[in-house]
This record gives sequence, structure tokens and C-alpha cells, in this order.
Amino acid sequence: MLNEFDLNALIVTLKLAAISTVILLLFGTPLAWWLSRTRWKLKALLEALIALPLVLPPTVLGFYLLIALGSNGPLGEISQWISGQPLAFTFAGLVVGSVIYSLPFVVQPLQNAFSSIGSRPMEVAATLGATPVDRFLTVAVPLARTGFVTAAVLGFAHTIGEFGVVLMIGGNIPGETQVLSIAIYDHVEALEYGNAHWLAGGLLLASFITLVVVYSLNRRFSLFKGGD
Amino acid sequence: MLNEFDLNALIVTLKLAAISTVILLLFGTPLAWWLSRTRWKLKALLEALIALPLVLPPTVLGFYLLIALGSNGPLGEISQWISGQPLAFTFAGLVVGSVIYSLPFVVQPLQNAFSSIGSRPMEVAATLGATPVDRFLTVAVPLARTGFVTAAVLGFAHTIGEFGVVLMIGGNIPGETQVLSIAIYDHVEALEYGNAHWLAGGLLLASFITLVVVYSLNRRFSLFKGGD
Amino acid sequence: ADELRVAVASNFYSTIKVIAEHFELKTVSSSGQQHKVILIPGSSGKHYAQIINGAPFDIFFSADTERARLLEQEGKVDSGTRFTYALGKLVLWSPIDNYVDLQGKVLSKKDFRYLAIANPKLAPYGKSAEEVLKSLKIWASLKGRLVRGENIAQTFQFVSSGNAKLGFVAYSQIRTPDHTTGGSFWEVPQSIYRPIEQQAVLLKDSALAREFLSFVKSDESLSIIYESGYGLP
Amino acid sequence: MGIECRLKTTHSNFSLDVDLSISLKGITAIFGPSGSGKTTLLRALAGLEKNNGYLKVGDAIWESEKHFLPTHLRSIGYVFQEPSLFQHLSVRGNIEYGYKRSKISDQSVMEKAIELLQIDHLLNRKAAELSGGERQRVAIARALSSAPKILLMDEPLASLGEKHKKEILPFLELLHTELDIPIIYVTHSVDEVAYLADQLILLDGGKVSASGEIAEMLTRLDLTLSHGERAASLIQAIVGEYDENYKLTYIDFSGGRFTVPRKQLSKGDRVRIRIEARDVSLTIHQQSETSILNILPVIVDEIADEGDAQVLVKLRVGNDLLLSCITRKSAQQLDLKVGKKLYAQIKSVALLS
Amino acid sequence: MGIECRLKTTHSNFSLDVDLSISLKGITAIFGPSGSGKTTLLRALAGLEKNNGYLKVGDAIWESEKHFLPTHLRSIGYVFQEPSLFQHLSVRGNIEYGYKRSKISDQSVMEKAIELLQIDHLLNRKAAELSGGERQRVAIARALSSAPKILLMDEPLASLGEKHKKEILPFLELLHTELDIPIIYVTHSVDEVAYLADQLILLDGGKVSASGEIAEMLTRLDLTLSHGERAASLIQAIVGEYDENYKLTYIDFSGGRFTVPRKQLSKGDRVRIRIEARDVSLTIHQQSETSILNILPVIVDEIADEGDAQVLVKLRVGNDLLLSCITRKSAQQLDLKVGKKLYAQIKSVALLS
Ligand SMILES: Nc1ncnc2c1ncn2[C@@H]1O[C@H](COP(=O)(O)OP(=O)(O)OP(=O)(O)O)[C@@H](O)[C@H]1O
Ligand SMILES: Nc1ncnc2c1ncn2[C@@H]1O[C@H](COP(=O)(O)OP(=O)(O)OP(=O)(O)O)[C@@H](O)[C@H]1O
Ligand SMILES: [Mg+2]
Ligand SMILES: [Mg+2]
Repeated sequence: MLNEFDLNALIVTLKLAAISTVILLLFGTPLAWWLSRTRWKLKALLEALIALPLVLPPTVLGFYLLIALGSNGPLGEISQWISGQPLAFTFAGLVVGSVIYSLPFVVQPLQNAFSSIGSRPMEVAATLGATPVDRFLTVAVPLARTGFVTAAVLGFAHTIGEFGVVLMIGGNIPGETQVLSIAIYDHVEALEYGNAHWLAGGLLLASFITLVVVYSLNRRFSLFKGGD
Repeated sequence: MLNEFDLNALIVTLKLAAISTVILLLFGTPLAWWLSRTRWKLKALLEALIALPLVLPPTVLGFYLLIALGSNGPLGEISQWISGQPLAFTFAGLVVGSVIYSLPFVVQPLQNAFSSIGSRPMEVAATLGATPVDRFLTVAVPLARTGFVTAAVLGFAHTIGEFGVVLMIGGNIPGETQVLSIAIYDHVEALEYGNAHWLAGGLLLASFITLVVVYSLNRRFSLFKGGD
Repeated sequence: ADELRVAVASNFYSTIKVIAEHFELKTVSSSGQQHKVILIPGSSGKHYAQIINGAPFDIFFSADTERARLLEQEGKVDSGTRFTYALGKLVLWSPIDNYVDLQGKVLSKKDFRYLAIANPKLAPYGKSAEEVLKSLKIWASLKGRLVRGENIAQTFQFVSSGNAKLGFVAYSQIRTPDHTTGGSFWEVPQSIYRPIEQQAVLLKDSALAREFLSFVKSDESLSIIYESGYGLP
Repeated sequence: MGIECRLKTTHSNFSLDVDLSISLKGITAIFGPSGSGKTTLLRALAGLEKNNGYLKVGDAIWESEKHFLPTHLRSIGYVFQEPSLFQHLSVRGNIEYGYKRSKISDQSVMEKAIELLQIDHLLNRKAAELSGGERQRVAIARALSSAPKILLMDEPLASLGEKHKKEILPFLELLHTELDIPIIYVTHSVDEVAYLADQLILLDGGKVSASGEIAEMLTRLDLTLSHGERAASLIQAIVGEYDENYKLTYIDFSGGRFTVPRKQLSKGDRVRIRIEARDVSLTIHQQSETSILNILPVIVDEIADEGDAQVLVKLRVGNDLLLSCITRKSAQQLDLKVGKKLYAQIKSVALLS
Repeated sequence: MGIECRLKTTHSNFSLDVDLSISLKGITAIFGPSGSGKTTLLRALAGLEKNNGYLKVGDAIWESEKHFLPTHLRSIGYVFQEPSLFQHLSVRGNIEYGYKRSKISDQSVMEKAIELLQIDHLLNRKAAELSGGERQRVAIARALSSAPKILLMDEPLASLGEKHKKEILPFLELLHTELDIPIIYVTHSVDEVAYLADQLILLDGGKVSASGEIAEMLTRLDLTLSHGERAASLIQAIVGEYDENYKLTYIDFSGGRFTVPRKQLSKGDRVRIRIEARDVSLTIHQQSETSILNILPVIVDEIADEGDAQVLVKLRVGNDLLLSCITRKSAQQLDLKVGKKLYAQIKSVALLS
């Protein structure tokens, strides 16, 4: 059954996943757009850089983040200077970690979706008097809808399931940095298999229903596209 | 420096990532193609199912895979029956786990890429006498090239960085199932930070170079596409 | 040459590595062939789950007594082989020199934002830390300042990276055979916590396994264990 | 040899329902207003549109209740309404795509097409680097490269200028005369219909409103084709003598002889002549001292209104038919009646092939 | 008021290099073979193609060395060569896209366009569910909906049939007469040029080969336009009386009067008349008893060869020019010379607007 800690963890998890996804989309969208349009020579370097965190085990990435966020680390000093306290063991720190780790899952589908639009629809919108921002929002974004669904699903789900980074820099503080994935993990480690099954099962079921709804909606709308 | 175990881990890792990526592409490509074309009512269910493993923390997913693949689990018994040993704690088991866990990263970009091709190029190829398989290989696949790059990069990198699942079902047996991510993690856990930095740094550098090459090549070819 | 697969709690990994090297050298000189001890570090909870599901380990060095005992109950263990191989000692450590005093009074001063402990639910060192804080009657008042590592290694990283000013870590972590880590520490007196009994069990009987176990119990090993910061059983 | 088809295809707001037989000799034009189902019909013939129906081509059954021959086995060439080039291939790659999949080893049709469509200088370009007309020409060459047994073309020349049209039309003509490839050809252009078509199918609202031989269809006063500015009649004729002095060729037909500017023709060639209704004026007596060379005796066959002020007159000349469009005023002045004998002055004669 | 432009744009194998001034009164046609740079020029005017140059429209400088006005600030309407509808919007959404971004609140142009282009029944469709011609009509309506100051159209009618063309052309005419929207119009069709254009720019290989007033350009015997089947001349004229009896309208011009079938015109209207060269025959004496109503006295102005067997004769009638294409044989028989007086029989006259 869901005890108080698990419930807290659920809330923190949803908050973390939601906020991270929003930030990922807010940052990732312009970045992906820029990458899909630029002819910059060094573009491949930036693309590689974005995908790079993937190859590190999350706990190891978390370890380096921990060092970077620590009192002697570069990020730690900056955040200390801004907010008066280090980022480690705070919810904000988790968000930073999740965003870095999930960035490629958001940027890559978006970049692909934007690329496949081609330049024509944007040109048409320009001739119809739409400003760059306007045409981005009213043409590029809706045409890249499936890319956004993929980006959001991968980003959100991956943040829910993410665990290594969070474990490393979160400090497992109930109500603040203890997320569901760690709660389930703890149950497994503590040999409380019953609780683990319950939590994991619930999480799977809820996620499954959410995903089915998301994909169904995407499909409903996608009927608008189709054709050649 | 690279000790014997680390070297072993490197080899196992590359083998695992390569084999998993190949299998992922082999399975994921027809699956993504089918998903991009079908009008099946229950498609959203399948799509949700593919994305589902993502929401579980990898160690927890690994735990359940361990139960399924272990000597008492259903899959374990089948494989015991076929090959005389359970899948857990073998290299083959790692491949199974990695494939399940990385599936969404491969299927989703491919599915999006296939969808954005539209039906016209395939129709044209059919009128020119290309069989379904022929036109899939000579039209759909090259037109979805960027999707393949994304799928392969995410799949490969994610398998290299993957760790929770592998740790659980692999048992961390050097030379057999100990991969680089776990080796780095172990160094960190054992406070052997020097080794950890070396290994992580080398992995990052090698991955970075590989990624830059992949993206540059993709861009070179993509000049062929462009336009409207 | 034969291979021996030894699952070992992460905190004991660097210690047993030294023991295993000695053992390998010794078997070479005695029997003329080099046996191999393959060490598999990990959390004890994970090892437990793996052993239950058929992991091909010969010996299991647990971080506590409980998992070893459970395995014995479930018949996964060669009966009568369970024994305590080391006693974990808890210290309150900070990388800052002269910060932790020799009585642990720093805990009551509370001029720190975070105190790191291992997760009491998972790690025996965490459970002991909880015991200490409770017997000092500051458990409740410190609750808001606790950050919990998944295991004792992570707890150490919280502190050593400077993210937590101090924390309860294993003595073995700041004291290795080669060197002692800097900073200041308070060795918690055994009067306010039960030292952490770490137990091992034999999973798959073999001559080599038994040979290794008796080597662990030998004086040569015990001195390594002691040097590494553990108490002796 | 022909195509028998009974096809039913439904879109959300539209349904095509045709029962047709199309001759596989020569060129069949499909003509009809925008949205009348021309593309849908072509797609159905190609197997790109699922439908319940029956389709037999020559001796082979392509579609029946139980059977549906997939597109790639139909041995067709298809020029889509939009060029639809493969963006991942060069121009050459596009053109060779079909050739490589055909069982023929003869590149001559492909080479001839490349030459005639004037795309040799584009072969190494990427598909995206072409102008609209260039894209369309490449698409035509591509459809030909697989040496299809039937060619389906959806407004292939719409985006091309007069100059290219003039060069491509004879080539299409050639395809069916020399290579015996029948063509089913969708077009909006009456000119193209008159130039190419042997048969004509009129589509409207998804139904066949009329179909038949081109010469008859063009002069049927009950169809819209015979009305409007470009109304014309077609006459089959045979090349006769050649006047070296004036560089003129004489062309004989059932009702007499035409004089036309010289063309690359030899005596005895069968040709097709197109005469626009508005190029035909009528006189009671045969006139002289005129720049008009072609004056023929005709008999009025039928008279129909053409708007308020004009009438369309169908004339019999020998066994052939002519259309003439004149004002009602002239008709009254000439006292036109069915059966009346007159002289037709033909200002201009277009030699089609 | 006009457009001054000096533009240079380079593609890999092609460069456009023009120095032009285009009047902003009326319709300017851009005419040229496939691949001559028509689309490139239009794109450059719209700001879709970067180039180093100078572009001044009316009083506003759109491009100079330092300055580049982005497309969305140029207040243009652009009909692309391919319809390019927004796939994520309905037909209505496509059309209203420009309207919503314009500062006008008057929907009448948009509604008029929807009505005339006959797309009202399609408004709720998805863009992918249209036929080729329907797509193109929606694209035209969309370009108009933003009430542009200049309309750029790239072969807008190529995919449409005669029927729709005939309905849309007068509407485009209306746009510039009533709403004062100048149009720059790329086309392959000489018919459309003659119907619409006030000015004509001939492009070839990226360069302007000639430009000027339409009537003059059409009759310049040194340009290809005056040769070929569709060669024609244009005459400005004024509507005169109406003959109730025969439903005929008389149209006066500098050289006399034409008789044409009645049109919806009122006395005094300015109209444009197109006379194809092959519709003009020549006689030495004025003939009677003919169905030809329009017979005018003319003077031979210039004679040029038209192939081996024909000659093209430029004729002066009043202040206007006529072209006549006749056989060399007839020319000899009539003893044609510059300055000779003759009668032109005009079989057919097209009233354009
Ligand atoms: N995918 C579709 N969904 C719904 N309706 C469609 C679809 N495709 C075509 N239609 C409708 O079917 C009718 C016939 O279309 P079709 O493309 O066959 O016309 P067409 O004769 O080729 O016209 P055009 O000359 O404009 O190309 C049109 O009214 C069109 O709107
Ligand atoms: N993106 C491009 N890259 C390279 N060359 C191009 C590109 N776009 C057009 N061209 C070339 O530039 C020339 C002019 O093209 P443009 O599209 O302006 O021709 P056009 O006059 O519009 O022809 P059409 O009547 O066929 O549409 C053509 O030769 C074409 O091949
Ligand atoms: Mg069509
Ligand atoms: Mg063009």
C-alpha cells in the first residue's frame, strides 16, 4: 500500500517530471529549431555535446554533477552566489540534473521534426505577413507536433524513471528530493518486495493510461496531416 | 590507467552496445514502419507499451527482468529449456535487457521519420516497379536517414550509459557481464576516483569524437535532401 | 586454474581486493597454479536478489548480518558457514580540518546545513548513525538537515565533495592501508551504537572456496582488515 | 485489346463510379473540370486507390472481387500531377530508378527521353535544385525509363511552356506509334486533346459523361467541347504532293485537298488535321483574290446556338466534319439552313502529326 | 510609382542578374522558357532569396547595401508554383491565415475570392483532401486574403482548366482595376499574357532579353512572341453601340470599328481586343457575301519570314498594329510590299476586358 513517504515521493516525482519537461521543451525547442536551420560549420560539435551525457552512467554523471555543484565546484559557487545556497540536495538541483540528462531525448526528436518540415511552409507564412515568432508558433510548431509528442513523452517518462543522477545529487530527502524511482529502489534494496511490486505496478498502470491517452490524441490530430 | 578489468569491461561494453543497436534497428525498423503506416485501432496501446519501460527506474526494471529471466522466472525456464541455462547473468541476458530498455529511443525517432515521408514517394516507387521490400530499402530508409542516425545514436549511447538494468540482471561479472558503466561506478564506489576520472574521461572523449563524425556525415548527406 | 566468484558489499571491496591479491599469490606458490578470485562489488540488497534468482556466485560478503541470515533461512547457503568477517566502525567526518571535535559536540552546535548519513533502511552504517543520533537525543531536531546516501560510499561522496559539511561514514573510508584522508573526525564510541557486524556465507561449496574463506579468517587477512579501519570479530 | 474497368472509389465527399472500356491502341485523353475525379481514376487504374471493382487490361485481370494486383506488378508508368521526385536521389538516380527495375537492357528509350526533354545538363543535379518545369520533365523521363506497357499521365505538360510542349508532344506521339505504348492522359488543355488523343473520356462529378472517338467527340454539338473559343474539328488525311516553289504541301482527305506550309513529311504519310471553328468562315460563292488558300465546298449538317450572338455550324465535307463558328447576323445574311451548300474558307490548318 | 530593382542571385549552376523597372500600374507578366529564372526573380522580389542588390518599391527601399526588409514586412501576396498549402490547417484556416495578420477588417475581397474561385464547398476540408486544381485555387485565395499591396503569382493558373481560367482571369483583372493591386505574373501561356498583361518582361538564361508595353512587345517581329501559332496583336478600344437585333456590340478604335458578339459591357467602357495573326486574312478588294464581319483597310508596315512557307505581316490600321500570318504563296499572289494598301478580314476577335 501507499505509505506517507511513497505518497510524498509520488508528488515530488510528478512535480519534477512536469517542471523538467516544461524546461526541456522551453530550452530544447529553440535549440532544436536553431540546429535544424543553421548552416554553422561547428554544428556537429554542439549536437555531439548534447548527446554526450547519455554515454555516462547516470550515477557517474550524478557524481560529477555532485562535484560540480559542491562548495568547490564551479556551479556550486555560482549558485551560492545567486541564491545563497548550494544546489545539491535541493529540488532545484534535481531539476538541473534531469534537464541535462534528458536533453538529447527532447532536442533530437524536435530537431528531426523541424528539419522534415522544410523551408516552404515558413516561406509561405512569411509572405502572408507572419513575423518569425508568429510563424514559428503557428506553422513550425503545429507541423512538428508528432516530434513534440515524442520529445515530451521521452523527456517526461525518462525523468520519472531517472534515478542515478537524482540519487547522487538529491540526498533522498523525503518531500523534497525523494522521488518515486528511489522509493521503489529502496523497497527493492530493503527486500520489501511487496511494497515494490505495489508501487511499480501502480506507476506502470498510471503511465500506461497516460501514454495511451497521449498517443490517441496525437493520432486523432494527425489525421489532419496525412496525404502528400 | 586502464587495468585488465577495465579493458575487459570496455570490450564487453562495445560488444553489448553494438549488438544491441543492431538488434534494436533490426527489430525497431519494421516495428516503426508498421506503426507509421497502420490504421490499427489499438495502435496507441502498443505505442504506450513500447514507451513504458522508460518510467521504471532501470534497477527496478532490472529487478523484474531478473525475476523473469532468472532460474525461477518464465523466460528463464524457457531459455533453460532451450540452451540449458537461464538468461540472467549471461551476456545474452544483458542484450535482452538493453534492447527492452532502449526500444523507445529507437522506435520513436524511426516512426516519426517514416511518418514524415508521406505516402507519395512509396507510391512513385511502386509505379516504377519496386516491390514493397525494395521500395522500403531504396526509398523509405534513405529518406528516413536522419531518423536512423538519431535512433542509432540514442540507442547506442543509451546502451553504453545504461547501467541499472545491466547491473541487476548481469551480476557485474568481469569479462562476461561487467560493462564500462559499472566499472566506472565501482571505481567511484570504491573511492578510486583516479581510475574513475580516467575511464569516464576516455569514454567521453571517444564518444564525443564518434558523435561528431556521425553528425558530420549525416549533415554531408543531408545536403542531398533540403529544398521543398 | 580455478575461478572463484565473490560477491562483496561495496564498502568492503577495496579491502578484500588486497586480501584476494595475497590469496592468489599464495595459491600460486603452494599449488603451482594461479587461481583467480573475481570480485563483484555491489549493494547487499541487490546481491541478495540476484542470489535468490540464481546468480553464479560462490561466496557472499554481506554488509550486514540480516541478508546473510535470510539467505541461510532460504537454504541458499551451505549450512554452518555464516561468520562475521569484520566489524564496521562509524565515524563522524568532515573534510574541514578541526571542524569535528573529539566528542562530537559539533552535532549540537548545528552550524551546518546538511549532515550526511547512509539510508538507515538500506545500509547498516545508516542504521547505526540513526542509533547514535537517537541516543544523543538529537535525531528529531536534526531531521531537517539529514541527507541520505543510498549506501555508505555515496554518503562519503556527499561529504567529500563539500555538499554536506559533515557526515557519518565508515572509518574504513577515511583510513586505508596506504593513507588517511584529511579533515577532522570523531570516532563514535561503541557505547552508543552497536558496531556493524558484517557477515559472509558460502553459497557454492568447493575446495577453493573453503580455502579462501579460511584465508580470510587467517591472521594475515585480519591484519589487513584491521589496517583498513575495521574492527575485528 | 483494351482495358475493361468498373471501378468505384469513395473519398469523404466524393465518389468515382465508372464503367469504361478503353482501347489500348493509341492515346486516350481524360478531360473534365477540376475535382471531377480524373486523378482518382488514374490512381485507381494504377492500383494506388483501393476500390471494389473489376479491372481487366488486355488479357490480364488486375482487379476482381478476390484479386488485386499490386501496383508494382502492373507494369505502368505514372506521371503524377505534382512531379514527386525522390529527394534523396540525383536527377540521374531518379530516372534510372525505374530502368533498373525493368527487365529491359535497352537504354535507348531512356536516352531518347533525356535528350528530348532536354534534361541532359541536369543529370547530376539534386532533385531539389530544379525549377518547376525541370522537375516535371525529369518526372516524365522517369516514368518512361521503366519501359512500361501503359503510360498514365496526369497533366504532364501543365507546368511547361509552349516551346517544351511543342517538343514533347511529338515524342509522346512517337511512344505510341513506334513503341506501341498506349497512353492514358489527363489534361485540361483542349489543344493537347486535339493534338494527341485518339479517344476521349469526359468526366464530370465522378461519372463518365461521354466517351468515344476524338473526331466525333469534338464535333458533337451536345458536348461542351464543341463550344467555346477553342472548338475545333479533326480530319484524318494523307500527305500528297509537295510544291517546291512555294514550299507548300498538299494534303488530301475525303472532301478535297488542303494546302499547308511544308512540314517534314513524305508522300503517303497519314496525318491529322485540326481546324478551329473560328478559323472557318462561310461564303455563298467561291471567292478569289484572298490570302486564304483553303476553300472547300461544304453542306450544312447541323446548327446550334453559341451564346446570344453566335451560331455553331457543323458542316459535312466529303466524309469528314467541320465546325464553323459565325455570328448570328452572318448566319442570317447567308440564310443558313441544314442541307444548304456553301463554301468554307479555312484560314488556318494545324497539322498535328 | 514603380519597382526599381537591380538584383543578382546565384544558384550553383545559374545566376539571375537583372536591372529592371516595373510599373506598379496594372499587371506585369514575366515570360520565359523553363529554367530561365522566373521563379528566382519572383522569390528575390519577395525577399525569399538573399541577394546583393537594390530594390525600391514605390517610395520604400526594400533592399540596398545595408538594408534588407524581411519578407513578412513587404506586404506582398505570393502564389507559389506549387500550391504549398499548410497541411495542419483546414482550407478555411489556410485562407484566413493571411487575413488575420493583415490590418484590414474588410472580408469582402476574401469572400469574393472564395466565391469566384469556387471553393466555398471546400472550406471545411483538410488541405490534403483536395484535388490538384482545388489546391491551387485555395492557394490563390490565400494570397489575396492578406490584402497585399503587390501580388506575385507564379503560374497560378497552370493546373486549372479552361473553365476556371475563364472565371479567374477577369477576377485578377478586377483586382488591379478596382482594388489597385498591381500584379507580377509568371506564366507560360501566351493567352494569359495577352489577356492580362499591361507590361511584359522576357527572361532568358537569367537575363532580361526584352521588356516593355504589351501591345508593342507582342508585335515586335524580332521577338519570338510574334512568331508561332499563337502570335497576336492587342488593340485598345472603346465600346460603342449595341445592335439589339443581332445581339452584337460595336467597338471603336483608332482604325475603325469591330463587330463582336454581345458582352456585358456598357457604352464607353475601355476594352482590350486581341487579334491572332492567323485570324487575319488579306484581300486586295473589300469582299462581300462573307461570314466575316470585320473588314478593315490596312497598310503594310513590315514583313518577316515565318518559317519556309509563311510570312508574318505587320499592318497599320489607324494608330494601331495588326499581325497577319499568311502563306508565302498568298503573299506573292497579293504582291505584298511595305506601304501597300489592303483589306484585312478578321475572322475572330477576342474581347479581353
Ligand atoms: N484524400 C481525399 N479525401 C477527400 N476527398 C478527396 C481526396 N482526394 C480527392 N478528393 C476529392 O475528390 C474529388 C476528385 O479529386 P481528383 O483529384 O480526382 O480531381 P481531378 O479531376 O484530378 O481534379 P484536378 O483537375 O483539380 O486535379 C475532388 O472533389 C476532391 O476534393
Ligand atoms: N536550389 C537550387 N540550386 C541550384 N540550382 C537551382 C536551384 N533552384 C533553381 N535552380 C536553377 O536555376 C534556374 C532557374 O530556376 P527557376 O526556378 O527560377 O526557373 P523558372 O524560370 O521558374 O523555370 P520553370 O518555368 O521551369 O519554373 C534553373 O536552371 C534551375 O535549375
Ligand atoms: Mg487531378
Ligand atoms: Mg518556376
